[in-house]
Amino acid sequence: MAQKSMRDAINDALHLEMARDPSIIVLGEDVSGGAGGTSGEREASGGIFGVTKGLLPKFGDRRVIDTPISESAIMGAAAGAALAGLRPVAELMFADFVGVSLDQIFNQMAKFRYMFGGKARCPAVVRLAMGAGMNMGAQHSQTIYALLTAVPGLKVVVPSNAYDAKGLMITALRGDDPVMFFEHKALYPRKSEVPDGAYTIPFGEAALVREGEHVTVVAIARMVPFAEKVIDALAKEGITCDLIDPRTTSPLDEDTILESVESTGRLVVIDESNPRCSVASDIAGMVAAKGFHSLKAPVQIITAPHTPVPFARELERAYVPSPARIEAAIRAVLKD
Amino acid sequence: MAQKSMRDAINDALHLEMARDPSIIVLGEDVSGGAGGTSGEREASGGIFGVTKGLLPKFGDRRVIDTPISESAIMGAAAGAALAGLRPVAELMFADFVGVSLDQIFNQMAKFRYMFGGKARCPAVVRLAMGAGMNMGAQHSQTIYALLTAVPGLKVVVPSNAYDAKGLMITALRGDDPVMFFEHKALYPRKSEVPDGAYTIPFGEAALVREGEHVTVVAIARMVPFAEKVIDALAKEGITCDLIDPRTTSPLDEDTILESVESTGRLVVIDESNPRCSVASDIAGMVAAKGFHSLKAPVQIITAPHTPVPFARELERAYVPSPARIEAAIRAVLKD
Amino acid sequence: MPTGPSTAPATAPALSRAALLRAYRQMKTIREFEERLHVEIQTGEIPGFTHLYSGQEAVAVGVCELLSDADYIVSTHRGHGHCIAKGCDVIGMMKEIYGRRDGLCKGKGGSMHIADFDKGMLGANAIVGGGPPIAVGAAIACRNRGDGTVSVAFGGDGSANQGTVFEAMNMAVVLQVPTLFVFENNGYSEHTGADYAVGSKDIAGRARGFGMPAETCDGADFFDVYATMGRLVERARQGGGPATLEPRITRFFGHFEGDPQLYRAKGEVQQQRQTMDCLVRFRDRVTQEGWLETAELDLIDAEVLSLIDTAVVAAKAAAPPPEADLLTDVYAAY
Amino acid sequence: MPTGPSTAPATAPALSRAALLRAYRQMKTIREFEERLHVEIQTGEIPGFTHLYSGQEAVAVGVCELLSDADYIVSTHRGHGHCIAKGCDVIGMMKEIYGRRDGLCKGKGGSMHIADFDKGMLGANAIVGGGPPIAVGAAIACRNRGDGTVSVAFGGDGSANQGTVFEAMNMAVVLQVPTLFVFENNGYSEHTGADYAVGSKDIAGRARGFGMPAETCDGADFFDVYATMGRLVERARQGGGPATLEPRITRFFGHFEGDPQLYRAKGEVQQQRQTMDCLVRFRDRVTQEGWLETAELDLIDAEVLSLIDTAVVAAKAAAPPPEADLLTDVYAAY
Ligand SMILES: Cc1ncc(C[n+]2csc(CCOP(=O)(O)OP(=O)(O)O)c2C)c(N)n1
Ligand SMILES: Cc1ncc(C[n+]2csc(CCOP(=O)(O)OP(=O)(O)O)c2C)c(N)n1
Ligand SMILES: [Mg+2]
Ligand SMILES: [Mg+2]
Repeated sequence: MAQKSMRDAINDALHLEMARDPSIIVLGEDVSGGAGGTSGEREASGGIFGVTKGLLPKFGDRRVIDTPISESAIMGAAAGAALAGLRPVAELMFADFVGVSLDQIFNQMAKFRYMFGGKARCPAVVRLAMGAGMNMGAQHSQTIYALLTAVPGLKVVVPSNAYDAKGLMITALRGDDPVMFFEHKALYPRKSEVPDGAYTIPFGEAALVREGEHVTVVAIARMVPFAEKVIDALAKEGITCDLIDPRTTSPLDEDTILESVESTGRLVVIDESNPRCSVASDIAGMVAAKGFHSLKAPVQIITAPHTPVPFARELERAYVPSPARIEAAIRAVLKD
Repeated sequence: MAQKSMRDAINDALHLEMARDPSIIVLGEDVSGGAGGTSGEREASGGIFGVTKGLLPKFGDRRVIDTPISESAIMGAAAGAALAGLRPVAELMFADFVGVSLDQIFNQMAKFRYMFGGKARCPAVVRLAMGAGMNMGAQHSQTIYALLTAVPGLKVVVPSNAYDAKGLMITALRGDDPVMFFEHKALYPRKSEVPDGAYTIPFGEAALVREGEHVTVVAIARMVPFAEKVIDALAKEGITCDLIDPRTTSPLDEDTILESVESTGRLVVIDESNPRCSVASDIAGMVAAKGFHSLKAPVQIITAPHTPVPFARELERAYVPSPARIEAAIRAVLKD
Repeated sequence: MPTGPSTAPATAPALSRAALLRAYRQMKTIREFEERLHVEIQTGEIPGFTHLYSGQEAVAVGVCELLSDADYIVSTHRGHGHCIAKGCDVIGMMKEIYGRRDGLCKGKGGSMHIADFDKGMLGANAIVGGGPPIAVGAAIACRNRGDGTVSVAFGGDGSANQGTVFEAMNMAVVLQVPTLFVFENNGYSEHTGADYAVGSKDIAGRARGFGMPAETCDGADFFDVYATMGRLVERARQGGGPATLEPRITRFFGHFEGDPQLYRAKGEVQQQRQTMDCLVRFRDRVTQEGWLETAELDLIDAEVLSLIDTAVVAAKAAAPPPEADLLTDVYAAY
Repeated sequence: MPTGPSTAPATAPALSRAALLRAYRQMKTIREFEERLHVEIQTGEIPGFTHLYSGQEAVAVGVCELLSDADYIVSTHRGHGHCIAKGCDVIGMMKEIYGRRDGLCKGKGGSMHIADFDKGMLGANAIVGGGPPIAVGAAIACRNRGDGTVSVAFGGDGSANQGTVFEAMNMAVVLQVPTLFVFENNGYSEHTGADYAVGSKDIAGRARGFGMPAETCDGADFFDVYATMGRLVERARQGGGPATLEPRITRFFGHFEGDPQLYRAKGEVQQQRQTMDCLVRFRDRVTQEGWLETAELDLIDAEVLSLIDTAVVAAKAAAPPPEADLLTDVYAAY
């Protein structure tokens, strides 16, 4: 077992599964890169974030397909290839580009199985890089898994670490439903222990990252390491928390959340998204409906504000939920 | 004052405001219709739902613009025309077509003002027909205002009756922010008293449709008449409810909801959307955070199931929240 | 035994007597399916809204007779003709359109969402321009299998203005995958004329601008469609890459059932029913050439009418889906 | 006093001495702005990621010198050149790129989101293909005002494959509005060659397929850009409708700062810096023709260098936005 970054862990999953299953193809802009270039270099890119590195040399250009800048056609080609028996992994690059490709995701892939009376299988995996933290501005920094969590027929994965990312990707590649695989850009370099071989992590099973007595903290993606830090510090004061990482927002492991709230009575939800109709408010609403009698205090919902992502370092830092805000929320939920 | 359908009330608003403000233009597929046809009829359509009828003869084809089937270009043209000083009303026809045009809505219109440091004004109004009830199938029946309510920078309007629709449309046409104006297809023929002249209804002010003591019911668009029916029937048993119609989901009138819950202690939210990350769960979550101490019972959230909209009459009927389900929820929230 | 029209170019498969009979039966089946729906819709028993394909039969059949079950098609909101031509079960289709449990898609899809994966029919599509990107994906599968199969994207003149379609065309050229784009130019998208909405007034020319061969043909002439498309399909099967066909055609009904068609000149349809009826033209041709007898065509007519009748009777009698079906065929219900 | 290059066709406005001096100053300003950013970015002080325009200056300036503040442009992720050419304040831009409070967009936009509505600069755009539909909308406003103004959509070769762009092109033709599409073909979209990603290998030809005139030009030659675009702009001002220009050009840096450019042949850029430098070519031309003196160009060089220096110093010294700005310029904060 070795320390691997989340970037390398996902790359690992793709290598292992592509070797195992010849029906897997990878497509997107610059997933290999260099096509039509003057250097003749066969792999000039390996993905803008380096996640698809090494795939082209190993699996060739029939399975690792560079495309024009045509996200609707990329998503649509993934949908169609999946219907025709392949298992495409389509890279959307930035999650923000869902704007130019949503139809093929939400009206097509998501609905085929139901709309066609259960006869269609559409095992497409869409990879989307999300999140603020790199000052990429309003159109390259969004956290919009809520938008796709809302869509019946899609499974939505939001890994917070390398180990989970690899196992969840392998699960995605072996399933029969379309999967939206969100990768937080700021987590790409984050390392954890990752086994060399293949393993799967089931969808809809949250990870209990910390166990505690006083508060249930639910955090997603980059908010998990933020919450870990805060919770570990608070533990020294004797304040202990359950930290739940849902890992998939659809299906959502409601049971783990409800059980924890039953024992703590207090809930803090942390989500980098904008507040309205977010997964954070979704979880808060779910607990208000299904776990109300366990609750002893108002739910604390910590999200970004209802604004686009600003560019300047100082503003973006204020935009992303900070460990300080998380700490304040945990303390507040204990006061009530 | 006359009885008018919601369709005619919106048409009324467009007629009045276009006469008042020469910068208003209307564009979309078949908003007039007949261009390039063999009959020479100048207005062969007036909008697929008849909402833009009579505008072309009155205001001419520079202001009432038929377009090709190019929703991204329609939304983008609205965005650009708005930046350049016009006030476009762009018809998307079915809300489901947000899939082929989302970028111009959520990355462009919505973000201009903030992203450009407050210098941009983008007063575009987008009209979207939504909702199930006509057996139009999975791609023509969705209720997806949550998707746009989630987006900072957009205002989202969800009228439940003709009177509100007219006043809210006039407000939209006089504002400076982009507005997503959702029109429920099943409400188009629904009539109410509508004054002849222009009037405005402010955004972010809910309507208290019924006043009562025992339960707060929040319902949206077509769910409002459903809830009215149930509530009026329950009143005969002595069960009385506040019925709140938010009218705009963004901005949302949180105060009216919180005040009502403060007095009733019980909340039922009714929303035709799919459940996850819906406006229903958003409101439930908001109350769990800001009105927790008022709540005496678990929030009841009534939505469509987490499935695409099915075609067959029997299935679609089971899909849409019914008066029977609403009644059961009100009774249930009183039991706890 | 005649081997079919001698004008068919060498690259298009020659038509046997059996093939001619089948082509006629398919076109007739579509026509009667649609004409009957036109009548049945008035009863209010059929849910939703329906776009009829009457008038365009020679396109669907001329194209699909060149395909096998291993080839793919994607279709549109006006998809009944494509479904029948690709071999979908007519009774299953009728039941689907009536929203019945044993319809082709369990009554969950309806008129605009009929699919049959066993027949390579990847689905009708209610999103204009939704199909072509999907067809490119299916063509990637064809190319990777290397078995000479192809994928066909049907679309209308209106769909030819949708960005997704342009992207699909360019991508098919870039990847050199066997996608055939068929733009059935019936002159209208909803209530708007094609010459208005297609800026260049020339869909095939625009397709050529994307770097692929493109041809127009007479969409009311089965033989023209079959021969022209035959060349393009053959080329694609042999690795020649994508191509476009623009059949010029008309629709005999409104955009959807209930459309008052104010945009069409008075008498336009009646006139076109006389001059552009693919069934009449097919009959005239095959009998004049002596390939088929009137009597055998009449027999097909009778059989088709009876099949459609059976389908309607079966659909009316069929059970609706049980409420429990609402929550099946999707991975999770909250 | 020379009146400018005699080769300029009658339809392109003739260039006065002052105009030539201004054009040179604009190109030089862009060049030095970008070359300096290339250096400053290494310090890590500039947030985000930045796409430099060096090498393409003659396009932005050749186009924008034909426009007034009442004309509109929309730009791209590689927008600094377009902004400067359209008259945006250089110091305000630099501050924006540094994320400062008194940057052109209060530090909220950054390199990819610079706009200046007083100058008709409707915004850079980080969505490839985001701009052209917006330019069509602005052109509707131009048409409706009837004042002969136009709107220009800048884009790259890569953007020419985006569906939104095709839709915009068709719609501009249908509505006959004065939108000019400028596809700066610098040979690459990120790490992919234009000849691979543009299936037809011919952007102008594809634009013609949409039913509008389209021309290519030498993007390193200010005079070619100016004259060719001049004809198209004039035509649009007179109600002739949309048109496309495809300048062939190169970029002197990587796709974004930090790009190792493995896709480019060794020495490609050095070679192009020698043969395709629009500043060198402009200088050579105007001095050989005797329109301008070397000394006056040298003076401009010095002034520009000092301006850029001032801009960088000012940007470094400027205050960041206060945290309170996070919640302004949006209608509601929950
Ligand atoms: C994305 C999208 N936009 C608009 C519509 C509404 N609509 C349905 S069919 C149609 C016209 C299609 O015209 P064409 O492609 O020529 O096909 P035809 O109806 O003539 O067969 C329109 C605009 C839609 N279903 N999807
Ligand atoms: C919709 C969208 N897809 C992909 C990207 C990522 N991206 C940014 S620039 C770029 C290449 C653009 O190439 P081109 O249009 O030729 O412009 P150039 O960079 O050469 O100026 C890509 C793919 C994006 N920003 N937006
Ligand atoms: Mg048509
Ligand atoms: Mg380029």
